[in-house]
Amino acid sequence: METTSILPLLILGSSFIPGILILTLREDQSALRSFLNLFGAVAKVSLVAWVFAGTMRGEEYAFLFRLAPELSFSLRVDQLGLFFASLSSVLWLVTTLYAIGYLEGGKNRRRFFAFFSFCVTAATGIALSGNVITFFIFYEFLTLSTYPLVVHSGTDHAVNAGRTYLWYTIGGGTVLFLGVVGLHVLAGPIYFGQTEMIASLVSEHPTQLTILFFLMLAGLGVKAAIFPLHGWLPISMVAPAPVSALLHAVAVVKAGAFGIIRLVYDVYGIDAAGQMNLLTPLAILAAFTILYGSVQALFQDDFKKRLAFSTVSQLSYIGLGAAIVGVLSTTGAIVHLVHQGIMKITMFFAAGNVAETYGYKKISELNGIGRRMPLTMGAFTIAVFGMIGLPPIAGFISKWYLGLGAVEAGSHWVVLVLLGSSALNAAYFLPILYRAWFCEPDHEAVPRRRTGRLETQVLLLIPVVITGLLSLAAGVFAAMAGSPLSIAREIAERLYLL
Amino acid sequence: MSVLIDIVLAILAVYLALQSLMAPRLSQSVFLFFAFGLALALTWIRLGAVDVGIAEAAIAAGFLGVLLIDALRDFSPAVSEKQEGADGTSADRSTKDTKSRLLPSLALGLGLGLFLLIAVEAIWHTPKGGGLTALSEAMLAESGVEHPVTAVLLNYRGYDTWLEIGVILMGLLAIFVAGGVEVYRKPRVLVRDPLLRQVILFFTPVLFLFGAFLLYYGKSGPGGAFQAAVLWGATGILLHLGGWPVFAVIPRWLRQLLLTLGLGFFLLLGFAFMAGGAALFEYPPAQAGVLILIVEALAALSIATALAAIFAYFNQMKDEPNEIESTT
Amino acid sequence: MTDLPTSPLPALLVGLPILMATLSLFFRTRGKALVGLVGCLLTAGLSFIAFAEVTRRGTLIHILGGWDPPLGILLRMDPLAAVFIGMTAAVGAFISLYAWWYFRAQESTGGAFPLFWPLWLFLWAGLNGLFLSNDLFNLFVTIEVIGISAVALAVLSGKVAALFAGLRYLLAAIAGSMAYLFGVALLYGSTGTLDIGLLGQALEPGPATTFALLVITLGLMIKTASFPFHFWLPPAHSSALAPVSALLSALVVKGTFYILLRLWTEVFGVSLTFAAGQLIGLAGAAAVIWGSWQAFMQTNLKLVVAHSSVAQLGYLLMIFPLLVLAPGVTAGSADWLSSAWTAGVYQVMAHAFAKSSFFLSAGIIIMALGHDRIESLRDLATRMPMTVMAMGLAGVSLIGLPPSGGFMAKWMLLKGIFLSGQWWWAPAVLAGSMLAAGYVFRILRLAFAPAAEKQTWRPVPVALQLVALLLALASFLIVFPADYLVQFLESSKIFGSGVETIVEGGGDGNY
Amino acid sequence: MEPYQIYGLASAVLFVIGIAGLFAARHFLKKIIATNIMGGGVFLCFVSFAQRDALAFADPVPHAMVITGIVVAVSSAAFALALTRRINQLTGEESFPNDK
Repeated sequence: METTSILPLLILGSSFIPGILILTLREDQSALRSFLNLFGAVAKVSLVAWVFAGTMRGEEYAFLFRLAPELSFSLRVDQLGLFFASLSSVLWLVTTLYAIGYLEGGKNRRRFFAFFSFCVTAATGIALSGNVITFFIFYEFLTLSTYPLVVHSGTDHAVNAGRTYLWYTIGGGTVLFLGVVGLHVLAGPIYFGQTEMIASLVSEHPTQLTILFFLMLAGLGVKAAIFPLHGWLPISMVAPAPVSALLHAVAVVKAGAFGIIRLVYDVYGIDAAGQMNLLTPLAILAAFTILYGSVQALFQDDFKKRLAFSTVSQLSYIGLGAAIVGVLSTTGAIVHLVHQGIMKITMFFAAGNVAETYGYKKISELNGIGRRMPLTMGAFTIAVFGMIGLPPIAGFISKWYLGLGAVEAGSHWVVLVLLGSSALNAAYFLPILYRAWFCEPDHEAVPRRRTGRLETQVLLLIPVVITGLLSLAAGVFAAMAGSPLSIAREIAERLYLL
Repeated sequence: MSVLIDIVLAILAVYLALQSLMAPRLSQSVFLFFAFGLALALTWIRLGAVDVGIAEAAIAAGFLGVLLIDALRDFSPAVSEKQEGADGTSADRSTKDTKSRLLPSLALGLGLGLFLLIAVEAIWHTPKGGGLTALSEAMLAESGVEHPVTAVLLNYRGYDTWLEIGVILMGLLAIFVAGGVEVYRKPRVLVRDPLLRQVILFFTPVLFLFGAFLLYYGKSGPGGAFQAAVLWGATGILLHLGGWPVFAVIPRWLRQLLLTLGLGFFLLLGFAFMAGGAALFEYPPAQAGVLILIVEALAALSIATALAAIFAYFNQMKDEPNEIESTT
Repeated sequence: MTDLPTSPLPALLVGLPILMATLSLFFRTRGKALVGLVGCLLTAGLSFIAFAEVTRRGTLIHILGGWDPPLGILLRMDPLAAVFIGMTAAVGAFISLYAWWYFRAQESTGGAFPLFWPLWLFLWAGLNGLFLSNDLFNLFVTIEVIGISAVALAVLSGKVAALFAGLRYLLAAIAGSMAYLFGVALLYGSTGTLDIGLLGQALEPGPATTFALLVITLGLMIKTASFPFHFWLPPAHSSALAPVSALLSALVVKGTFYILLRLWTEVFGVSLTFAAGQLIGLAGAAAVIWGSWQAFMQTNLKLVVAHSSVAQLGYLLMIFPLLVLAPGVTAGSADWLSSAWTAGVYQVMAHAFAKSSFFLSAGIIIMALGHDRIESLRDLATRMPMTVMAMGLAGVSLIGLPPSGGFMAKWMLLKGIFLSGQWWWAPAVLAGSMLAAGYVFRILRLAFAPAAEKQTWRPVPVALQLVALLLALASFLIVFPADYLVQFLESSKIFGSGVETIVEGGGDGNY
Repeated sequence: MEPYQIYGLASAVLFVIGIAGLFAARHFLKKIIATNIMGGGVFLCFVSFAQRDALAFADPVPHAMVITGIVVAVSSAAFALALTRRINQLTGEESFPNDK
């Protein structure tokens, strides 16, 4: 069908091979290690851009390897996948910079950066998977490659968090596995986008298909942190800030959310899913998670924990959008993949900067921090406004489209959920801004790191500024061609045309 | 009448087996097991399996019996099954034991009873497959020997026999491993009576010659490598007990050669004919008789060496592990 | 039978290792090891040549002594045997290299154990003989060769725990082979042949056949350490020396499984019943759950790994119910049998590579620390990243995560389970995966923790770590030729024509 | 009653006695004896079938197999005996310590 190309493989290799090479280096070869890492990251961004351009021209890239009868390893570039791949590769580049600065002088950096690379390999693999089985392979690979990162510090706290993380994700993976095998047996090998197969089975096996849908949804829901499967996310906060960024913005939760979009639109197809009434439960669950996460966030004093519950809440916008039938809401869901990513990564970078520079980990300690770290907190403020949904920042766009889509589909209650969530967002984020900008500092504080003339180390500062500006730009320039919104819109339209 | 003999023999074997497991004293157990072996040997002969009978009496009852009797030296003689429970504390444990063991033994008994019923039902209703009697007789002329059992052992199924010689050698190695070191020492149970030693010296060649006869006779009648090997092995054991510790005296290479000759020659001969395009262990019918006799002789030599070595090794096991008189 | 190509290779595969074992007896410590290692490498090379020959020419036979069955014995190297022999060669060669460095490193402290080499070569010959044999009684002799050499290897260290475990192992093994032989006696009595092919044609259902099926299955289950006969395995495998543990778990228990598989499909085809399949499957499911749970509860590394073997062998038993469909049930798709078969073969290979890697890694840790208590594994990831990587990869394969060989096995197993309509086995498979994740990460999580107390880490040759890592990698690499391998296996008689008889047997359902 | 039926019955009984002994007996030596009784039962089954299927002489194949079997069984038993003696030498135990 498509021309075989090794470009998708190269995109994976651009992070996988540096990861392997880093493992063979010595711990003290930090310059070479950083070079390999950055080289890989830049190469990945360039390759994705190249493929992006090619796809725009209408070219198709695919790679197929037959493992066993009816079991193929398939990479295929489509717009949705490329959208996610672009997000991961750009944010990986930024996060790599940040991580190099953050971990300077730390222990076991060889291991860290190797698995960091594997993690992104898994995320791009998920993005470029052409069929369910390949998706599953990378989905599990992601679990394994993040585990060493979560337990990186090696403290009892981290090790226990790692255990919780594993129980949730391996459990989810197992359930997903069951669903995938079941689907495979029922419908044969499923390639993304070929929804005719399922559609033809709906009348014959509605019960089995419904069971399998919810099995797979449960498996994906763990990583997407849908209530009640979200428990691992706040606990994994013990990981270093770049890892949190990776978990919350780039790879893990996104893999889950992306998987749900794939499941609904590219495996079952919106018609079949609607026919079997699969989407209403998903919508209700997602709406509940949005409110639940926000309420939980209200009560957290730990900075990163509040951000984590905020992630739980924000992420379910994607599930919600996917569950409402209509181009507009789907556009909102897809664009939120990117928007939530850049906003949330900004927040985690900011939280990391504060913690690394002054050692503040609690919100109650943040009085006056805005004056000491104006750039960091400035970026953070942009992200907060975006999360609340103020125009013209990225988050507004997502919510606007979700709301429009809901009204279009006649689900007016969703608008109420969105409004309630925005109010709650404001309720738990604005106090942080108030403390940061308007409260007097409690006491004198000296930066723990050598910062030079800047407010913090330069490698920590650049990423947060970039992602903050990106959050702004994604909203401001949303109407332009090539913006995330326009691409998301195009993808959504194609999904509905099929 | 003849059925009566069969019934009596069968009951005897079952009774001896049961008794050897239930006997209160360990030595009784061992001797009853020895008797059980002899009863089985009688059964084999009654069933027309003279070769099996000789093998059973010589190896299963004779050789294993000797090893068991030798092992008796290690264990406390007066221990009865009831008090056996590991150590001295068994007395107060026994009452508790009987209760806790009642249910499992009941289940075991029921299960085994059921198993026995199925087994008997199955054996009695086994269809008559006819066996391979006719076929092995028809091919006897090509096999190079006149005795069908020898033909099966060394020609039709020579591969099994070759592997089995390997098993014996491996058993010896395994015993070395179990015992800790591969060392031979002077025998512990020396025959001190000079007259007896002369008798042993006299009997050694007799046994050896009788073994050689059995070996040769195996070509046409009951006998053969294994039976000969036991006799030759017995000469080694007697010499050992008589104060001529063969294994402590002969050089190591010779010992290893004796041990591996049977297995090695058997295989190399096979390989040689394979090089000529034949299958492994395939002999040209014209020379088969002679070749089989040579293979048998060497195999018997190796097995005899292994048996004697096993006995010699067992005989010294109770000794101090450090006292080394002839290392490998 | 005789129209198949004849080749000397099958005979050489048994003869060569025994010749080298015999030769090695003439040498002392160093020489024994050298001759042994050369023998191992030669045998491995010969195995690969034979494997290639089978892929080229199809099933090879060798008629021993020139006597056709039923009077003589036939060696038959079909694709299934070729795969097992190839796997034995690959795992065996790696373990031999490991053993060479392992014993060299401990030579000065009296840990050379030169008898390892002849015994291992005998074991190898026994395994090859088993995979090749087409004769029921000859199979008995080969399992005895394997049994005695395996126990001797298990007690090689001479430690009291190993001796106790070895004696238990030996008694279980003798009982198992006697039960097997009882079945052989009945089969011979009712058909007058011992040849697997001829038996399959001649055997008719009846009490004798049913009883033979019962005792042969039970006997082989004892030797395969199947639940509830697994009691001997954990102590024996955990108390042996590292290379021996690897051999025992990777290869030895697979031998009897292989016979079971062959006999169920090629001999007992017509007399199998749905209930018999379900019973053996139940034992497998119980083994998976119980073994994994036990592994999870252990505090010593080698005991974890040994109990995990019980669980992993359980998966092998779970393919037997899939060979017999319930009365009146038609499979969802024609390839359910091929799925079940592939699951079995992949589980065997993945477990062989992963488990041997795990045991060899445990040996490395013991060499470095002097013991294998799990709570002492703190900081391991910094000290021995290669070994942690090996254990991690092997663990992933044991859990069955993609893209490992274990994943392929579980995928095929689940597929077979669904296609045959026996969905009730699925929870056991998944629970086993979860528990496996539990015990694997119980080991690995501490590896990342910083050292709590001062521990002395003795140096370990890098070669040992490399071998363990390569074996772990191999448990992933076996996935790539899967497509080819399935086609290769399907060309085997056992894979194709066995199907119909089994369907008939299941369809009758006269239990 | 045919002889093979009598001996067939005896062979099954011996086999069962052997299994029972293996479970019930505690002393190492008795366990070893029990395995050999099991073996005796199996061999008896073989030979009684050989006698049943006799023509001019009894079927030689089972006879040969039994001879092989006896030798193999004795090798295993001797090995087991060596293990028990070594265990006894090192620990003084005469049975498995965790046997109830």
